[in-house]
Amino acid sequence: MPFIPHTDDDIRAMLATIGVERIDRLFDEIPQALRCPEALGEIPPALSESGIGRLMRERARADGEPLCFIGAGAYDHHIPAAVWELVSRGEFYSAYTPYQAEASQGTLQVLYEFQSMMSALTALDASNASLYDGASALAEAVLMALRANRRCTSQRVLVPRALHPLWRRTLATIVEPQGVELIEAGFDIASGQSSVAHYAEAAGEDEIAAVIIAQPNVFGVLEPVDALTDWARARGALVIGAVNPLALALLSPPGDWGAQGADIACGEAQPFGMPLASGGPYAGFLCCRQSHVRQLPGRIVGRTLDADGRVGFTLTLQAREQHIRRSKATSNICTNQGLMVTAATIHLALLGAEGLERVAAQCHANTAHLVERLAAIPGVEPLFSGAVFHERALRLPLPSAEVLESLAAHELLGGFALDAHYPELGPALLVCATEARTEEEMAHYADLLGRILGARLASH
Amino acid sequence: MPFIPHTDDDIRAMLATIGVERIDRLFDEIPQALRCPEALGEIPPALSESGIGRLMRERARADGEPLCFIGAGAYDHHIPAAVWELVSRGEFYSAYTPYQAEASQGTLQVLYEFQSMMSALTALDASNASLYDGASALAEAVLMALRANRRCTSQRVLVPRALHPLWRRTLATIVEPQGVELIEAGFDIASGQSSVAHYAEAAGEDEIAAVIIAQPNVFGVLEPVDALTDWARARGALVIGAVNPLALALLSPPGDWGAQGADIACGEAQPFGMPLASGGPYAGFLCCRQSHVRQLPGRIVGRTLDADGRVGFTLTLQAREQHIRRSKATSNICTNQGLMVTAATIHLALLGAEGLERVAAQCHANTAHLVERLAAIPGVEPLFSGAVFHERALRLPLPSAEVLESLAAHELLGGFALDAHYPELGPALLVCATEARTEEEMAHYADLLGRILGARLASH
Amino acid sequence: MLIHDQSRAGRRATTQAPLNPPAPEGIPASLRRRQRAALPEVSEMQVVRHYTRLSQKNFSIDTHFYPLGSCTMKYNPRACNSLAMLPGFLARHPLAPDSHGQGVLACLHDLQDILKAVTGMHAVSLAPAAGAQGEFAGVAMIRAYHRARGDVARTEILVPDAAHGTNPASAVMCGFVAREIPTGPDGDVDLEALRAAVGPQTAGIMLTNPSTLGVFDRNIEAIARTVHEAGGLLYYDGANLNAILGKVRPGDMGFDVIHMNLHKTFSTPHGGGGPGAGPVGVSARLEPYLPVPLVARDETGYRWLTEADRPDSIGRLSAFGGNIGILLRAYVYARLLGREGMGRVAEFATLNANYLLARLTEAGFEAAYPKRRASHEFILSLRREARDWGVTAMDVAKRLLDHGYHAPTTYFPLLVPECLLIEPTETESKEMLDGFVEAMTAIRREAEEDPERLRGAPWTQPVRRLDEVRAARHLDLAWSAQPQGANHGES
Amino acid sequence: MLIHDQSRAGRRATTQAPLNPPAPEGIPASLRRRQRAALPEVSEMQVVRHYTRLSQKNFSIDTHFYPLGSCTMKYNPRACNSLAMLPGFLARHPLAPDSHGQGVLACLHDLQDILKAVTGMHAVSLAPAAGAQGEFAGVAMIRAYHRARGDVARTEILVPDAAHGTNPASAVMCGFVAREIPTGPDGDVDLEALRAAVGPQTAGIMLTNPSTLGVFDRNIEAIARTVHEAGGLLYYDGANLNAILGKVRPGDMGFDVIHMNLHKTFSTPHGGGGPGAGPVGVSARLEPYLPVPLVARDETGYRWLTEADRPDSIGRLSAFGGNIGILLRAYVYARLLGREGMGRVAEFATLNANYLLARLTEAGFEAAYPKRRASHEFILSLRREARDWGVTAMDVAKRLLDHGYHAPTTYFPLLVPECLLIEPTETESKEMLDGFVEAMTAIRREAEEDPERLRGAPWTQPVRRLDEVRAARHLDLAWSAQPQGANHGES
Ligand SMILES: Cc1ncc(COP(=O)(O)O)c(C=O)c1O
Ligand SMILES: Cc1ncc(COP(=O)(O)O)c(C=O)c1O
Repeated sequence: MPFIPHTDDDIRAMLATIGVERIDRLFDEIPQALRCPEALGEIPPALSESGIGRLMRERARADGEPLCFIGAGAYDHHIPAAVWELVSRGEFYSAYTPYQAEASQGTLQVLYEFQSMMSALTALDASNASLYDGASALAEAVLMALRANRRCTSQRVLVPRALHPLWRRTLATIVEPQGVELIEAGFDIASGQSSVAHYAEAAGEDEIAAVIIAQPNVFGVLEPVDALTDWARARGALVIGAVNPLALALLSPPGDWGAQGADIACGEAQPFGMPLASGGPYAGFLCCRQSHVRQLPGRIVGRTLDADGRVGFTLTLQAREQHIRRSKATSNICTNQGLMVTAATIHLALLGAEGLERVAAQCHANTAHLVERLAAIPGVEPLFSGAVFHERALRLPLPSAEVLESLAAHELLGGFALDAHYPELGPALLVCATEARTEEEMAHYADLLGRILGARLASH
Repeated sequence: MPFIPHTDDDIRAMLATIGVERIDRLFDEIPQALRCPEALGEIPPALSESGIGRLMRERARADGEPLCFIGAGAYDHHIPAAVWELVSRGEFYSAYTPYQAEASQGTLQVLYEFQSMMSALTALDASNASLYDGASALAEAVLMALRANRRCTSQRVLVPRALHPLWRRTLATIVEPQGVELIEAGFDIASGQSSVAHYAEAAGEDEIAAVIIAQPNVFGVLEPVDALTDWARARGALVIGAVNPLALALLSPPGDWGAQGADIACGEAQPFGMPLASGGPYAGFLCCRQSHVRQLPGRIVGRTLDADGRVGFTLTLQAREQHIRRSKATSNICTNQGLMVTAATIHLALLGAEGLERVAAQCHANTAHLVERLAAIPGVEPLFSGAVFHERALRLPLPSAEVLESLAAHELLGGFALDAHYPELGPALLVCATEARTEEEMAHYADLLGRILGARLASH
Repeated sequence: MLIHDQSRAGRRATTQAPLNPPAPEGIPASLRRRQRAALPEVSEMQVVRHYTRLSQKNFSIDTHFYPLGSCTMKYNPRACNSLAMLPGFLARHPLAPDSHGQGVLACLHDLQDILKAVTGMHAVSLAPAAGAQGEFAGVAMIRAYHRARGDVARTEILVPDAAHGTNPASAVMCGFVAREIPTGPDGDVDLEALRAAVGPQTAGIMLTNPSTLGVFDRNIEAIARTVHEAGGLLYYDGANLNAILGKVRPGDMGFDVIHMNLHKTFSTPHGGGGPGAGPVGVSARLEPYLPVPLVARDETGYRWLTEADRPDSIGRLSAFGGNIGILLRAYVYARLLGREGMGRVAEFATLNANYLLARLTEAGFEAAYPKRRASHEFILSLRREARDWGVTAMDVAKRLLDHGYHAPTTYFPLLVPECLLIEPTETESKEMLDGFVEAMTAIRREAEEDPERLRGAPWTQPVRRLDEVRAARHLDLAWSAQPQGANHGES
Repeated sequence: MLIHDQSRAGRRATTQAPLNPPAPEGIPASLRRRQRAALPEVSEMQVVRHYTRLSQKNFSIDTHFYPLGSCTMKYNPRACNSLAMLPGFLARHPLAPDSHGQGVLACLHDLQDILKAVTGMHAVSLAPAAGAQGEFAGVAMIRAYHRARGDVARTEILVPDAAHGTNPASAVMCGFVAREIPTGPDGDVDLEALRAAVGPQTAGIMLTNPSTLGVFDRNIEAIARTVHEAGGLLYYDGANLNAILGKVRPGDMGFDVIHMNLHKTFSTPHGGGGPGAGPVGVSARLEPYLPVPLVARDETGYRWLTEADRPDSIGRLSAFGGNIGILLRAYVYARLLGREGMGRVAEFATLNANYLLARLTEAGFEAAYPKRRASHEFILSLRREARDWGVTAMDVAKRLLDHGYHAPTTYFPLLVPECLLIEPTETESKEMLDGFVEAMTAIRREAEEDPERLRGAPWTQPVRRLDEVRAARHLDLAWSAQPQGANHGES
């Protein structure tokens, strides 16, 4: 019996103690009519570990090892070997939520360190211990902002159209049932940037509760965060920065935006030690100023003292959470992404601010280099003039889906098809070359794309 | 500076404490004439972890993933996932030899458990904590037997020709400098078995100090261990069993051979949780009766008590070892294969005797099945009539090197070319299908071999 | 000591970043960061040592018995981890085309089928990242269903008072009012109260069965009838599915929607708080509303279905497909158990729970529902010990740590005073349970003879009992570069 | 508790073996095992818990400062482990053709080249599985060289008394007599004694430089000349190569043969005792005798050279190619260090050693060779503490464990009384060294004030001081099914 340690003697002795003859009798409170008629025939019979290993290896191989130039919210960065060797330790991997603080100081201290690191990166006072992913963290940020902006009676939130389309969809799913109104602010088709004018136009005259600023936006373009922040604050709105945390190694952090800084920062921590893994598990982060901390959803760890005056760590402000406050909680979140945050913490400890800077700078340089090479191909050119971090949109002479398919047939993933989400742009491709891409790989991409476009255009 | 934590401030402070101005001054006792003229220019510049990762992944891929039917001393068995997740824990992986017993109870207890398991499997009283590999363990077994057989003045040792040829070479390298005389005993060309007659013929009238019995022998054939043991003991020789430890799940253990049992058992522990890994690291094991324990080379762990009467573990009988006895030690061995033995111990704990039996039985069945399929190909037939464990020799219609090369071109490793080592056998191939081979894989082998031989023979 | 406290200016784990990146000149100075973030500057070995040693300060299922009721701390097979971490799976970009994901999609599709089979539901979406997100999705589907029928007056979700806190919180996140239904004296839902509560405003009920009281609600058919007749739908909180796996199926009990905590029943790791996975299953009438993405199969292979294929979907719950890595672990686990193994989970989880209940009752502890079978878990109330000796459930919990056992869940469900919710799971041996009974017995004796010892517990952990009030009053949520003196961030 | 003590008849980790193997009918009954081996019968979770918790009872470099002289306990980069464990490397059968091993062979060939470069030797074989096997191979080559020249009267190998025990033991394994050479008062080899000892019977000398006394022998050129002039060869025990990496090369010092402990200088893990790797390097005249296999490169790629290619080889030291997995780890480490990093190893190992020596001397400890530079390690003698306060080097060593530091090497080399051989390595930080000095200072104070506390140490480990005499007298080397009572296997 896989994973069940009972011997026949054990079973006999245990049944005798309980006072029943057969295990099946223990289910006698379940109405007979409801009982499963037979074994679950649709489920295949058990495999040995060796058998499932063979199957999984085959399937992992089936996914191939294409060369990846897609970014768009998930990035192929180097992950130090130490990260997952440590994260996989049973004591981290198989521990529960640290409800018994004294027996969970390892996990709790890691979370406190994570909070500290995210606070430092965003230049905000407090961080929670993770949410599901970046997109759902943004939704929680919006709900939080609505609660925190007590002076404001509206439920209107400005969302830049240049925010990742999948994030906008997630946001809508999660916040609209509570009546939140999401208002789209456009972007400049030449620069790819949002501007105060776009935000102002979208806002109109009505009261605005919160404003989202994406830095960088989905086109990789850097937004005028200071101006946007100042404008939003002047309008009485709370400012939510949706940021790539790696970019913060180089870019002004939300806490420093404009004259007073943003109120809330959120984003996807995947660039910090999390493998691409088809999209998850990743981890959403959420940081805020001290004044909003009681509206922060999710678990929070605090430093305190024990009965002997020694420093220790514990979950705190639990009265915000569902297990205490139930229907009045700041969120329904319970299980979060603890293990991924452990990875992020170790990743950040290994790299430090200077290491992150080097990674970010190399990403920036690689993408610039890639774009230069690709733009040398006839018919390919940068779509926007705005400065970027490590992604850039390109105009193509053919629909991007078609181009991507041809590239994929050569085991190269060429980028994210923007035209599917922004038809107004025409054939547009978002490319990304992280620090993990080499000169040869970029040259290979340019070479392949040149040949494919040449052949396609000739045959058109 | 990779792996060096010193800051500039640290360096300054440390040099001041020492009282020198530059680090280089610390090397001033080295004659100037000998100092390296410049940096080691032949060595490539440093890579980042990401850079070396890329290189190693490329190279690992270059080795391919051929389908493996080679055995011949290294076997492709399933390794439970738990084994290396545990073995890789830093506390096992990065610990030193347990010289400070109190701070090494983890390692010491693992070694004691390993000794216990190997004793149980071989049915002998004692085991050491590993030697380098099976072949060198056999050499140590021979040297040990010569020391232990005090009544005997000869240095003559009988070695079956049916013992693995690479083991025989290793044995010769290690024992011949000390004047040991290795005498080859033949085998029956029909059954593939050694017999008392072969041993007796090789021995002649002279005194024999020790006798090696391989179970199974290199042809996979099972030897008449009882008769050989009884004969050797009657001749005053010590009996050394060179055994595949997995086979002992099914086969009579050395301690039970003949009327009195063998004196020493040795072999390769690779089948217990060690990946093929191009040949190492593996682990040699060496077990013996209690009476020979003071001649046993290598580390040995004993159970004892601490100052409070609690049970604990420590290295023992260290007076046998080089760090105490120096030139009079039982061997020069110091560093052994501790981590591999940790893997073996966990592997054995997971499988238990019944699990090993199931693995061994499936290997036996798979090889029988494979041989049946291959022997259905015209020109292919079993070479020997003797019963086998999980390897069998086949006669081929073409030189095996040629056949193997054709198979390898189809990403299939067909077996071990016996004819290279036993020209007397004609074209002969040793095949092995462990429990990890599937029905489809065996069918594929038969199909491929049939096609290759068909084509080759047609063109000859 | 925090990793920050080991920081020294200029120290680096050099090999971890590109060695000589060019300066990022394309980025305007006005957008550049002015001051480096105060992250630790440490060596690689310091990091390895620090987190290795921190890990050793945790209890975990790999080191300790962890009878945490409702949380299902059972053995997490290591194969689930190593096979989900195969390089081919880890390297796949979420936006890679389906052509380059047939392996992972095959696993997810198989998993959808397995979950349908064990729950008796019509269709499954794997998108929710955890139980609570599954609840959100489930209630959102109930909302979408009623809306699609123009039935917009249904503003209430009924929730028994024994329910997990996520249930009412999820209902509220979906824009409903959560209305509490009391529990009867024997642990089943109070049917009369339920009948009185249902009405045209009832959108549905969220039910856990077996409930978090550790009993199977015997009136489940009546409950289902009552709610359905009032036009409401039934939501099954499947956190406790392990109790009934292969024995009875929520679909057969009449539930319209269910979420499953794969990090419980399907033994994926808890990771110190997550990640989990909370797939949702639905009856046929709710299928159009399932959250995307879903995995479909046709002649050409497997593919993701998105909003474009599913116009009525409640939408997307995260940017990509949810916690895929966790789903892969659950899939491996399900295949290792196989058809035969599913039912055994329920059988031995239930055997262990009833055995432990019998022995602890024998040892003098009071069962909250002594006349009931335990499901996979059960509740003790320590109100007598509290009254007679002045020790609390918390004291007993902390003292258990000293005995090398993780504490059961305390003070949940809220309706039983001084309660311990105990779930041994099927993977623990009889010897382990016996050891736990011995520890509980010793602690009970100590409660009488030396209650101070309990009130001061734990004594053997890295820290003594922590001051939670102080933690909340003097918030210290992040290290800061300014030394804060002995009082660590009094605010 | 042993894993055996958790065994219960019939318990299984079922998934780990084939589920339904056919009976092995082809095997004659007479050869079959009659009674199952008494291996433990346990569940998978029991195994995971048992070995996880056992691991926690170890000191290790990942958890503790481990200044074990001559053993070089420095940080083992985790990338070396994960990259050596790539599936393509692990799955390769040792007898697979070279065509299916170009990846691993390329790494090994590169490593041969790197080791040639750092040692200044002419050729390298990676075959030896550890230092001692490298010594065996080296001395066997010396033997083969003399024999090939018909010079068979050379029966002695000279070994300084400070040498590691493996040196004389290896000489004897090769059929030589090991003759000891004394050390002079300043730690260098006694040149007069050496001159007196060499002669026509001298096959060679085995030398460690810097020696295990932690000093670089300043007379190395004279030693080389003396031995060479007598017709002997020079063997370099490269266990301490880290001390001189990139600073001076054994080949340039005149050595004919060298072994290297990759598990020291090249930071492969010690694994609780092994595996290691002990490649040998030789001058041109010894090249023909190198142990096989070796990796060669030609137009068609990389290939293994075996006895067939190398008829004069001393032969094969193990069945296959040695500890390949360890060689791969060393290779990764070497590439991470690169050209620039090699010299830094020696520099910072030496800086740390001299700093620690300076501070400990300041703290009142006696250096064995106070007038010498420390190399990467150094020796303290506690003879004054032993004389004045009756505490031994062993007591200090055990007490250090209580302070959270692994003990230095004790009682080696044998010629310094009550010695501690201390090697901090380059990967430890100044703070860590300062912490160690503090602990040593506290212990020294305690030695004076409360020597009993030292003699009873350790106090905080899983066990108190173990009775080694009892272990040797009442041998208990294996668990046995027969219960042995409280005295555990008195014999
Ligand atoms: C009964 C019950 N329902 C719901 C949940 C919420 O699940 P999750 O923590 O995965 O969000 C839990 C888990 O804690 C639970 O025990
Ligand atoms: C100086 C010296 N020589 C030789 C050896 C032997 O090396 P190994 O343990 O790898 O056999 C050692 C290692 O302990 C050593 O320190």
